[in-house]
Amino acid sequence: MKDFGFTITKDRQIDYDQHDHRLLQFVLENEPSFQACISCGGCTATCSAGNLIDFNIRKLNMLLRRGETEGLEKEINKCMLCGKCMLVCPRGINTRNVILKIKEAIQKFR
Amino acid sequence: MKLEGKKRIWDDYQKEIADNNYYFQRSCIRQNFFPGSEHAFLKILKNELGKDICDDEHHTTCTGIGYHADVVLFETIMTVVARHFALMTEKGYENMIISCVTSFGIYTEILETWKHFPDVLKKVRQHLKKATGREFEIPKNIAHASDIIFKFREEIAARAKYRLINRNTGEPLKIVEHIGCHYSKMFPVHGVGGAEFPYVLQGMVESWGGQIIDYPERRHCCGFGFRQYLVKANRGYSVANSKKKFESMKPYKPDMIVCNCPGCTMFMDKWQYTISEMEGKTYDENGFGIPVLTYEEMAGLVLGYNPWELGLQMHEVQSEPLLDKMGVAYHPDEKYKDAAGNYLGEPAFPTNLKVCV
Amino acid sequence: MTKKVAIIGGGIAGMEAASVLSRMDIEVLLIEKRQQLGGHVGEWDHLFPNFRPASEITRSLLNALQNNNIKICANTVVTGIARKAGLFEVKTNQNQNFKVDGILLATGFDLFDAHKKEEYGYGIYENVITSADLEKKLKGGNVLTTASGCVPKRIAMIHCVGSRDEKAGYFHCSRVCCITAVKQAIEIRQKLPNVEIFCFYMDLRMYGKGFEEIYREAQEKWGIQFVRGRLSEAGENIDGGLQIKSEDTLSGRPLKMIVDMIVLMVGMVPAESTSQMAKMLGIHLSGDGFIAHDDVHFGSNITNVPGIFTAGTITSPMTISDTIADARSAALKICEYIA
Amino acid sequence: MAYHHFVLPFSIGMAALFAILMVKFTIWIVKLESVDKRLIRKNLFSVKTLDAMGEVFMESLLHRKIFRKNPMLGYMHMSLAFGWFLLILFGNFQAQFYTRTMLHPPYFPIFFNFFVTTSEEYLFKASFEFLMDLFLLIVLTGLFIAISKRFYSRIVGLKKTTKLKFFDKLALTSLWFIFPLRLLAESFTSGLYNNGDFLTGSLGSFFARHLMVEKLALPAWWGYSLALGFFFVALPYSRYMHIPAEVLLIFLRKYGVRTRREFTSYSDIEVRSCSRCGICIDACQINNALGINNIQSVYFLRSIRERSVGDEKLFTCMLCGRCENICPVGIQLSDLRMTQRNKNGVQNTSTYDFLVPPKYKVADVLYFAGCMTHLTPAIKKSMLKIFDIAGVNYYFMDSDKEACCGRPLIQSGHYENAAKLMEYNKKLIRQSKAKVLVTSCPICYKTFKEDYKLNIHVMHHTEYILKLVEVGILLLEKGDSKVVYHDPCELGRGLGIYEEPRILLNKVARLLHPDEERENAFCCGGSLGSFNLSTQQRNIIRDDALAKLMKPNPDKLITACPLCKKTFSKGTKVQVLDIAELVAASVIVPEAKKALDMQKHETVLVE
Repeated sequence: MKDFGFTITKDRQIDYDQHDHRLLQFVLENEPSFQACISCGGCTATCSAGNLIDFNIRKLNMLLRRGETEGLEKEINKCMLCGKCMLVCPRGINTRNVILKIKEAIQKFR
Repeated sequence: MKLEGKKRIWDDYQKEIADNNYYFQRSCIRQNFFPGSEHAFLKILKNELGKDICDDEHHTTCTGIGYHADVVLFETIMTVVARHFALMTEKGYENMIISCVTSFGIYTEILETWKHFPDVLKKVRQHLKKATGREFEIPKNIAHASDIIFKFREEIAARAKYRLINRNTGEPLKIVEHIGCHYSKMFPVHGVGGAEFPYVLQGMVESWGGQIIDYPERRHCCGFGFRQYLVKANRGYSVANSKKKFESMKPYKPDMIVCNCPGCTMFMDKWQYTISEMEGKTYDENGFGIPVLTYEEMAGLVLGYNPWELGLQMHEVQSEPLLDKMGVAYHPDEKYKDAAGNYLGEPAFPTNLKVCV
Repeated sequence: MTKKVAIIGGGIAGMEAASVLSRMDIEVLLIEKRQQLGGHVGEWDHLFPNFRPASEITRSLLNALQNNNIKICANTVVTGIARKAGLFEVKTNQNQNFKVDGILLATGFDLFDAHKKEEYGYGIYENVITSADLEKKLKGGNVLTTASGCVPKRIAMIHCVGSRDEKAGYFHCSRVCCITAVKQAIEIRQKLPNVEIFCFYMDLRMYGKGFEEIYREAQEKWGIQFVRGRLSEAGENIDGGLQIKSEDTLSGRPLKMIVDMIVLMVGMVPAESTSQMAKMLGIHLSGDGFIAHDDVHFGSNITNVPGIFTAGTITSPMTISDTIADARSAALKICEYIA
Repeated sequence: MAYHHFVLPFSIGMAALFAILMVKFTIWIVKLESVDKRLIRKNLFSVKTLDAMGEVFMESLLHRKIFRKNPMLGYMHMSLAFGWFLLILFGNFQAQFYTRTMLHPPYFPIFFNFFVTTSEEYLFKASFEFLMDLFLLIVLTGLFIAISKRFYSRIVGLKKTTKLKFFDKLALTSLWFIFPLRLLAESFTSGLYNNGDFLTGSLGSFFARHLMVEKLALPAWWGYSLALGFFFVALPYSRYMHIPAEVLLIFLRKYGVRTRREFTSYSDIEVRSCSRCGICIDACQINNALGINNIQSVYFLRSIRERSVGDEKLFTCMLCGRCENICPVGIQLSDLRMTQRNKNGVQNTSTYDFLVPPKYKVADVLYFAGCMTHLTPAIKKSMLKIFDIAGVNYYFMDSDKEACCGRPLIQSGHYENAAKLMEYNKKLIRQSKAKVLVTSCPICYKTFKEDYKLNIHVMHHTEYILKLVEVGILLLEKGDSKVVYHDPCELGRGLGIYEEPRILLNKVARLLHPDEERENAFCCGGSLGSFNLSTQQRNIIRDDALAKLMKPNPDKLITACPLCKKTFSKGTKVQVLDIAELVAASVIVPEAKKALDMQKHETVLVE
């Protein structure tokens, strides 16, 4: 293939129809409270890991909802499971179980 | 898709287009990359329609590329445009035809600015006077060259030698139209049919027997974007936009793409080559790519002009499959000859995109 | 002598005000341009937040109008109002001429014309409908299908169509569309349990009693997904599906998806008649095109012209509960005036 | 020699039982971890064996623990176990006295009354006859309660009884028949030969008057033998296997064997030792407050046996330890649950590279607030105030860069991931050269104490503050507010810290006592141990616990855990404070404090 000195830029667009939604289905089935997320970001704000690095649990959950699971594993592994997010969630989402289920789903659908 | 719905919108976006006596403003990209196009346009207006049109050798670029690449100031470009108005005024014309969509966008933007800020207009008059000693009148009517072809589409249809119909099947050719962002996205009222469902190219295609394809990414930019193309590091972004369009139109199996804007024609055409070289991908069934024509070239084909005189061999995607579908007569051995019949030699051929030799 | 009031507009505001005034022994002329009373509510199927049939509202309002003090003039349009000797003379297209002590304007709102958002393709793409169209379909009781007769698998509900949109010419929030979207989404899910529903919103304004609760129910029980982002454009696919684009602002990424149907949540805009009426009577309009009140806190129901009052959505978008309350307070104000 | 064909079912059953038990015990012991085997070898010939025998007697026969919890239930178990034991023991004595030899077939004492029908005298004949009837009566009363419990469990004060499987049903039915059939068989025979004591004798003469006892006696003996035979064969495959398993468990426990992180042979013995008494169900707040009654330890252990442990049983549990505290068999229920949560090797994928230790910092005392304490800043502030007043040279190790202690990960089964966090914290602790680590969070406290293997003194702030008060560094003023103290699970049942907070509270307030405290304290419902409970469910548990805690009508509710504080404060209008807050508000700052010598500090540091 010819080298033009540039490559075709990868789309930043979330192409909802091209994604694998099995992970999301698995998490929702096993922790239905995740449905109620309103993306307020309280979890991220209190997150022990998030205060040290660019670890955004709200955004990760959001991307999971959109089927954007690439890179999810690397990110979710930064969670220390301390549970602060669960204590601040205004919608009473069982955030720790959401994370455990994401981890489980990653193993399952690898 | 409901046609009545579109008609309703087209009714809302009727545009006044002058009948005759035009001052012609050429396009940098069009005359350089598709030189047969403007030639054909003048020929159609003068010979077929008998119009008075002034092709003035004194006008320059509008500097739109520089302007959109942030190297030419708005004040500068306004003065350059003012000079063109002055040339038109001096030649005694009041109706301007602009060949380039970028220029068209700039002209409309400038005229709109002057309407809202008369002080700016005053200043521009001073600048022009100071710089060149010229004075100008604001044109009575401004049209894009495609608006003129659109206006006289039925006259052209009456003189047509070929129609946009597949000779083998009798079906209308499936045509993708692309009007170019600056034609009407900034000022929908200045475009025939507005910005969302523009009618300018669709009207021509319908009158000449073809069928327009409305695909999901129709409104998407071709990817030129000035800065995006001009800076090499950004070209990947430019090509990605064209690719998005090709992917979206592919399922419709279009026979050709017709473009309004010279920049779009160039990129829709040349990026097909680039993508084929980079990824081995082509967007038609047989590996030739989808021919990309300017509306003048399309009109020229319909009127039976020699495809090589129209400059179709200058395109990256070769048009023989399209010519065959339309039944256009052409001489393959004249493809690489100049007007005097001298053989110019073959260009280098692409690796993946098929070419009729 | 019995006092007389003309109520222009026979929607729920006019009806409620009429029944309240009639019970206070005031003669009421209820003028409605259409054959039927009930206005927009009469065309609605079920209501938020409790999914009550809309017909219950109109029926109970109609029952309250069975009263000797009320005269209903259907198919009647007011053509002129003049002030004569402390009274108003109301002329209609039926060549009637009424003398009344006070006038209550209750001509309501118009639904935003979704054609104006050209990029959404309403009237062009087969499967783009408005919330009002959906309500008609629901009212008809038929199974919701796409134009080609298939059961939709994915539906997008687009909030704020014609509201909070400078490009559409309206800055105001229509207040009821968010909750209507939630209500309609739940109704669709109840009828089509396998359909996926995405609500594209700019802000969710669940301000009323019970609104937040059904929003939550929509998420938890019905699995309706909410995407914060405004639809930029829709395009039709080769198979009649609709490709929609928006930004998923909470992921900070553009989003594209194919849906089978789009429901545009059209907002409430000032009725065409409002500006004509205002001009005829010299009543002030506020910047949003609705009728203005001089005092934002104490001025409800009162216009700058003594004797002319307002009720309901002629002054701003309102829910049914707010409209009923507004109509009752209008009746009180008008009573004070003519007493 | 006395023999009749009807003894066959009993004899075969008994032989089968012994054979199966031998095999099972051998497998268990062979499969034990080598460390555990070493413990057995070390302690086998020590006083621990005698100790174990004593416990077997107290627990397996007398059921002391059940007695304590519920006398009715205790009597039921004791009458069946100990009554039967006495029947066997005295039956053998009787046989020996009769035959005057140690050698008689094993069935002979069991069916003594069938074989010995003559009025032939032997030593203590009358006493034996009386005792045997008495023991039978005792057993029968126990059996009566057991049968009633099966049909109406509230008789013994249990809200819920356990559900049964096939072999359980077989064994249970056989068991129910054994003693009534024995009673019938002996009574018929007595009626026939006109002997027997107060029970069998009088019943026998009654039967003889009304029934054809000569035709009924033999079938009854057959029935008795069959019931025994069935019971013995079914036993190893039924819940009654817990009887022999518990005996083994008691010995192993006395030798020092414990549940480990992985499921070992010892865990299997524990699982089999469960008597399905169901006491754990009654202790469980998830049952009492939420009415969820399929996840409690008894069912959880069953799911292990049946290899059907699901997420619900595994992760709903709050690990509060109430069931473990009350389990009559003494099974390490929380640790057993953890063996099943263990995800090591599967999801050992976390990376905490982003944790970079801050600059080298030396101090005498390390303060680790813990993640939850950061959500209850008043506790933090109070602790810092106490440190300052006490003039302690401390380093607040998680003041801005909070690394979790790792316990939540451990509780989720990710021990290897937790170890990564522990490594980071250990590094901080080591480099500080501190002698004491004080933490405000009992969750952290437990893991620092048990999992970190630190060579410095780890204290919960309750203990530390008390120490400061005892050596006179902190002077407290007694207030007149009435307070109730809530024992956090991890601090109380977890680590046995019951006295320190109470001593402290008595110094600053009037301590009132709720009905359930110390070992019996409730969980607040906020537990990190549960992963499945919804907020609503947690709120119900909280409100239930609060209602009981608030009975003495206190002005303040005091606890010693940030999570308990946060959970409770959302459920009551009464002020909820951490003990540190109350102490910090009651500290007197006398001029004399400055004169205190460093020696006092040293005392604290060294201890």
